[in-house]
Amino acid sequence: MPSGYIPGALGLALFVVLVAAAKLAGGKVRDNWEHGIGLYGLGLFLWGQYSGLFVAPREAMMGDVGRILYVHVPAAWISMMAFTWAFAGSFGSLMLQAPQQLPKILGATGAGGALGIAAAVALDGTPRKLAAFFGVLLVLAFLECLVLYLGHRFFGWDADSADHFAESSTETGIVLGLLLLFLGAVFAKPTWGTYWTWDPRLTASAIMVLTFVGVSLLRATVSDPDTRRSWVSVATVIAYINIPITYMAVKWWRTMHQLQSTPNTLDSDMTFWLRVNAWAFLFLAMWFVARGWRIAAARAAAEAPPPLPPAREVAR
Amino acid sequence: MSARPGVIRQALMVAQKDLLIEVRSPSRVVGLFFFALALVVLIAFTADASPGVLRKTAGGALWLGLLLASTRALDLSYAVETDNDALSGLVLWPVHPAAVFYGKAIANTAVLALVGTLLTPLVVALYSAPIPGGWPAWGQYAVILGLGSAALAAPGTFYALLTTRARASSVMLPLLMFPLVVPALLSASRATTLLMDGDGMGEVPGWVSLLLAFGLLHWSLEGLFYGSIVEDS
Amino acid sequence: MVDDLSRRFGQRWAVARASFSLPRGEALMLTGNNGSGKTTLLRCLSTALKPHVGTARWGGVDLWEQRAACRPKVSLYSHASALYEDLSGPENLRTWARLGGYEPRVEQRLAEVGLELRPEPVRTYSAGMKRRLALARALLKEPELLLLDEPFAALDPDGRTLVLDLASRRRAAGTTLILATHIPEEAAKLCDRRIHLESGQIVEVA
Amino acid sequence: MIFATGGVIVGGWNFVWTAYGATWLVLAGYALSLWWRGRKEAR
Repeated sequence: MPSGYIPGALGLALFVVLVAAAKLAGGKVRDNWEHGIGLYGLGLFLWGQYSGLFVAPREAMMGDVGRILYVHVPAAWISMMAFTWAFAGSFGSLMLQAPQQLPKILGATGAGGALGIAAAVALDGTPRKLAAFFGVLLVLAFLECLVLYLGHRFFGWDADSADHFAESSTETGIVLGLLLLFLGAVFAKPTWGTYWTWDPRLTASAIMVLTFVGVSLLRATVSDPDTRRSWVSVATVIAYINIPITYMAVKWWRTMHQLQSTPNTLDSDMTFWLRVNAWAFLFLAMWFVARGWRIAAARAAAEAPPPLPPAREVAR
Repeated sequence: MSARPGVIRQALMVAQKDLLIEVRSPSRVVGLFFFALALVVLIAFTADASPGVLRKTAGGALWLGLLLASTRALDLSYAVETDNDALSGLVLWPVHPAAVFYGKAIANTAVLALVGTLLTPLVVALYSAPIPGGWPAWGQYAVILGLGSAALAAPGTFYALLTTRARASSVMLPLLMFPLVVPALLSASRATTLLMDGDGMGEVPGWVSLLLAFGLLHWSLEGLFYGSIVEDS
Repeated sequence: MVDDLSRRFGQRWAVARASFSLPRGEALMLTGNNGSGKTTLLRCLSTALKPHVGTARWGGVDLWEQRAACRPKVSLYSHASALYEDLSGPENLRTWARLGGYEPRVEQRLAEVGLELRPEPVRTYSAGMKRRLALARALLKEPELLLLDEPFAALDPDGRTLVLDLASRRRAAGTTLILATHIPEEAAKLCDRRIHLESGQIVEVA
Repeated sequence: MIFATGGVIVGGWNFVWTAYGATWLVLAGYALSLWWRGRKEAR
């Protein structure tokens, strides 16, 4: 079996080419480039689904039921990925409220991240873990700010467009998340004999989806666009940061009740088909998010404020 | 003219003001207490009435009652501010937004802890769930009660402002807040149940530290973001 | 001082292209019908609202951008009294004074607006008494810029004289006043200039 | 249609088809909804 990363690498290369083409060519290409990545994702999806059903080997313990993994696991990964995008968009929206600050923040996070990583290399024990944790966090913040800065410079991103990205990502995450919960139930019935297992991952996912449903309802409630943007950004950031602690709590709660967990010993063929399907979900999700982004932007343009009325003669 | 007080002193003053209001209209805390009590009693009806099972549900019932009572408490805490738009008055005075947040969160913590304290003997009696282990166990219980109230109060104070400002229906607050406070609810109720039902494996400290981590995360995050919600944008 | 200031609510520009300047220590009267933008303009000046276009400056600094520094210098007295209904009048004043770091001097301040030291909660006060108490609260601040939004509403003739009296005393002490009202006759004695607003725009400066 | 023999699950294709069918339905439905909303906004 070839490496499961090849279809992904090809797709990501295609993505870069398409974005560059959209930037350079403009016009029709600029407004429709994402269909390329969507079609590639659809191709991978057809291939991966057919293979998952008929080509991939039977799982050792679960038999054919194990084939559900090829839709269940990608749905889990990519819904999580979509919520990560939502977080990145909302964080970006908060950052882009003052884009002139970005170079300064880039310097600070870059230097801090480098310092943290250096400290992690030099130190030992708990200090090393702490330094590594904060170092990686700062490096991630640096990368995010770099992307924001480039997007702001070359693609005209602002707080609003970042928020539109967060909006469509949240929506995609919720759709995939709800699918994931349904698939979890379908998977649980034959393997564990019940439709719902309080498996930590499944439980945490359910809570995560609920949290983001709340956030998107908040978006629907607030009518003023500026207020909506800043509130939803903040709510998304909080919802996302809360995920790890929810997962920890649920996991802890469950391990005390001893429950079987998902088998993770897959042979290499299965890993390959799992990856193909995961890439397919990823590229399809990219198409969803890109389309949703355009729709949100178009709607925002429609509700844009009217121009200022002309100045009036002032009597003195 | 004396100097303008700093953020911490302003926060304490806001908390003091909120608590003074609670003292002036005690019917509100009493109402909250009976609301929570009704829930605790109703949960007992829906659970299996055998003492062993009841004891295992006691912690969950207590914290569920407190969580639901907290939504009422939070609505009331902002009703006071919105009656005459005192909240804008605070921001323009100017009281630092973080001071408004921490002040109100402290006051809400105190109200929840008080309701929890009043509820405790009744839960112990109704669920036949005494806390064995003497004073050390009661000390742990007090810590759990305090930390749990604080863990509910911070996201509550934050999201109640959102829903008040959005003039959203009262359904919005639970929708936003409940999924978020799952870790706090889980750890507080597990720790309480373990205290009542016996902690063979010594798990209580673990749950308490999780509660503490949750509290720290939310008290810092939401204090940071409160300004961007309370100010016009 | 105010340059091209505009603020919208939803799809409507509540204030559009408002520009004027006011020397320190002078008093300005805003007139106009309901919905002409007086309140919005005052709320922008009080830094409660962020202008969507244009700027308002006070003493050379942008009011919104430097709002933390400007807020102690600006006070807004409006129908939103910012009083806590469950607390008594003295308790309200004491709370607000402490929060701002001002001398409470509660008895004196209450006397200034014609109220007595009473222990009842504010919710038992009449509308006029609440207005008087709110005025006492707004004056706690000793601001450089005092914004009065409909200061005569719900007040008896005595109360109106009181407002005028207090305002003119402030003015004599160097405070700049901006006053929005439907009753220009009352305020005319106090004000040097008048700006008339019509559907959010300044149409007359006198 | 599930037989567990020696801990190994045999059969269960109905669950597999349910899972795959649900996935296709949801993804296709969401794609359609995006396409539809996109057209509505374009107008």
